[in-house]
Amino acid sequence: MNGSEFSWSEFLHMGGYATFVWSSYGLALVMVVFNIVSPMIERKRVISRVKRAIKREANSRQTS
Amino acid sequence: MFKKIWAWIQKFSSPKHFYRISGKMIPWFAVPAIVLGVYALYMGLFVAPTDYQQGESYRIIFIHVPAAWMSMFIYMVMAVSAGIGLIWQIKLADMIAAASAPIGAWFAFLALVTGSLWGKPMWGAYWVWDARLTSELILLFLYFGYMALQSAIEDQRTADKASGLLAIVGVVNIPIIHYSVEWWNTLHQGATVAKFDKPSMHIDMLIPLLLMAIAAKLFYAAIVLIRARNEVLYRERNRQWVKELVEKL
Amino acid sequence: MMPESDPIKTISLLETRQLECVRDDRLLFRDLSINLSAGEILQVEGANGSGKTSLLRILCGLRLAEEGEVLWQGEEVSEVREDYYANMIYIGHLPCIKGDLTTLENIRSLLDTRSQSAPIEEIDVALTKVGLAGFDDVASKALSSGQRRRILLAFLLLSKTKLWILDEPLTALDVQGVALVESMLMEHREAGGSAIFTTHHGMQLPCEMSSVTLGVQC
Amino acid sequence: MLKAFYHLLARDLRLAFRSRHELANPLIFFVLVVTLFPLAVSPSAEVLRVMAPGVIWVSALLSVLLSLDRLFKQDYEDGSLDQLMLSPNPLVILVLAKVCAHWLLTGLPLVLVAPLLGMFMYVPDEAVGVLMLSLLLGTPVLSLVGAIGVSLTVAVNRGGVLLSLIILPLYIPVLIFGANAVDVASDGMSVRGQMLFLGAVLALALSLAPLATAVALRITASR
Repeated sequence: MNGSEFSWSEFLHMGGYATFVWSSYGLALVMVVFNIVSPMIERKRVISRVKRAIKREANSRQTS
Repeated sequence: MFKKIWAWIQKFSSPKHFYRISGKMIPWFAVPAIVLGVYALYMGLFVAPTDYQQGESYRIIFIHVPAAWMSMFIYMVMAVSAGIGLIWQIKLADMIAAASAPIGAWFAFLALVTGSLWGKPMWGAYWVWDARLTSELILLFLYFGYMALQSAIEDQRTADKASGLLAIVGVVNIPIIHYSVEWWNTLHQGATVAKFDKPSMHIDMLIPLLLMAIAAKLFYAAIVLIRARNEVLYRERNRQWVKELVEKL
Repeated sequence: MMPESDPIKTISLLETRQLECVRDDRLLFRDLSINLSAGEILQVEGANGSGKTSLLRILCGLRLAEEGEVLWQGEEVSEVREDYYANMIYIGHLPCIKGDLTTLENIRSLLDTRSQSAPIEEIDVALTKVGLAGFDDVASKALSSGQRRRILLAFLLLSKTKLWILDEPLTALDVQGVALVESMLMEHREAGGSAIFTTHHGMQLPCEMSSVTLGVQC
Repeated sequence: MLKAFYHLLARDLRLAFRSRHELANPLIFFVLVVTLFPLAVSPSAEVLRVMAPGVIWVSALLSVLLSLDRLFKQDYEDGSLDQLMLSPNPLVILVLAKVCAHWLLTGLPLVLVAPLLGMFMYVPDEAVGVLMLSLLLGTPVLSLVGAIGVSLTVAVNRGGVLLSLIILPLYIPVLIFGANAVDVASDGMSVRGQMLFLGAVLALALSLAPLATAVALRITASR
């Protein structure tokens, strides 16, 4: 960048704004991950719920 | 002709059909979203030059602005699909609306936090009553209202319709709210620094910004499909096809 | 257009086709077809929670059925709402009575919402008939729940509509009250009116009465 | 149709006057909240004068919000709402009558008591007229928009907080322009623009909100 060689520490330093820039990007990452993971967990929950309902139904059919 | 289209719409919008199709569609959104997102990150963090006024802190723009755009965009999608659900009684549209709300709220939240993180070095304070931040905050409240109403009503069908109507009322109000907040802000000038209005934005800054915005839209598309599929499974849990499908999983 | 095959029995007053009702994702009934003609009285039977109230609310157009349609004189209810509501009266199990208003004011305001009015003599006659003579200027909060139901019965008489839809009309009524409802139904029928009502008591009218029982087929 | 409007309006007013003690509650609340500010902040005239428009307008907003319940709650609970919906008259007209009654019982008293509060908060005399006018144009909007919210939440148990959550964001434009008009008038400037805006919002609310409320009521009844 700027013609000079690239340095990781300078990059991470973000010209003194590291806290603000990286916490913004960090939060964005957290948000993205959460939005991917939470519907997946939700899916598992829904499926297990439906499965239990099916089992309940089968049981009640056997007893009656 | 019209009847044919209608029949086709009804067929496609049947939850069962949607579930089958959407499963195949998700990767088509998810993969480009990841690729574009990573590329935009690279462009934004490594290629885009340093801003001569704001230094490196301006790089928050690549998160903040797409998030703010998305929060607006998702509200529109939500209101339109809620309207379709309300008028034509298409269940799928209601599900899309319900699935959109949390994602939109997350984007609004992200835009607010990154806005304030950007504000600190620029204004010296985490929060300034800037017109856009204020509008964003109100938008977040609108999302909260929608979600609260949706979850407060027991009967699913009523909940969909009621919150759908609220979303439509919200959409009618958003321009008025937006206009009055802008107007209010110009009256109390002084605190604001025009930070977004860059008439001559460097092309190397603009490209990652737009790429990120597209990536965010694709990301939303993928997530909303996943969420809508969950809604389908849950709401149709008493139907035979869901039972058969679940047994195989 | 269907040819009118039966000259006596023309279009039925109220008709439902393949109604399906789901509440809290429980199927209450499906494929329910009712055909009510003028002068017919229909009793809807069924256990608690079998969907009697839901059915009546669907018939009124207050609730939307999952599937199926409700026709008033051969036309979709939502299309002829004004005409339908002018000729139909629904009395649910809620009292619809304002405690702060007197009996007379309550009746007047109920009639007003239907854009109807009645001369005072006629109201007096109706009140006498339902056993509320002399109560016309008493605030309704001072009345017993049975007496409040009787206000509604007076309203029913004064509305002079063709179709009565009554949800549990016997609630809170004493023996005379039950007899009163029965005689009102009989007179209404003789005058060519129709009625649909729910009850879990199983009312016996000394006349022909059709009935529908909910909650058996599923 | 006009008759139906008039009869329902008359019924609601009569009912309200039968329980007079409740009638005054929003008004007392309004005055009470405004009174809290000098106690909480400072009794000095300069401070209060700056805050006055905002404080009075926010209190008016909250007072209307608290009174919204009475718009449909009772009718819903005793079944009268069903009868209204089964009326051969257009529901929109009946909704309008109810909102009108609500405004006459809550909004109008707020407008009338505003000069007193202006005095409490050291609003300059020349701005008191504007304060009243802004409330006169703004409070009907609060009732109209509030009606949508109540009709959506009336069937919800403990819907009070929910109602404020969904309605308050929609009140923001009225708040901004109403409070600002008073502010500007205190400085002796023209408030034509603000009044035009409030008037336009009122016209919009008057034409759309009853429709939305009617739809919302049908949704609520369909549960």
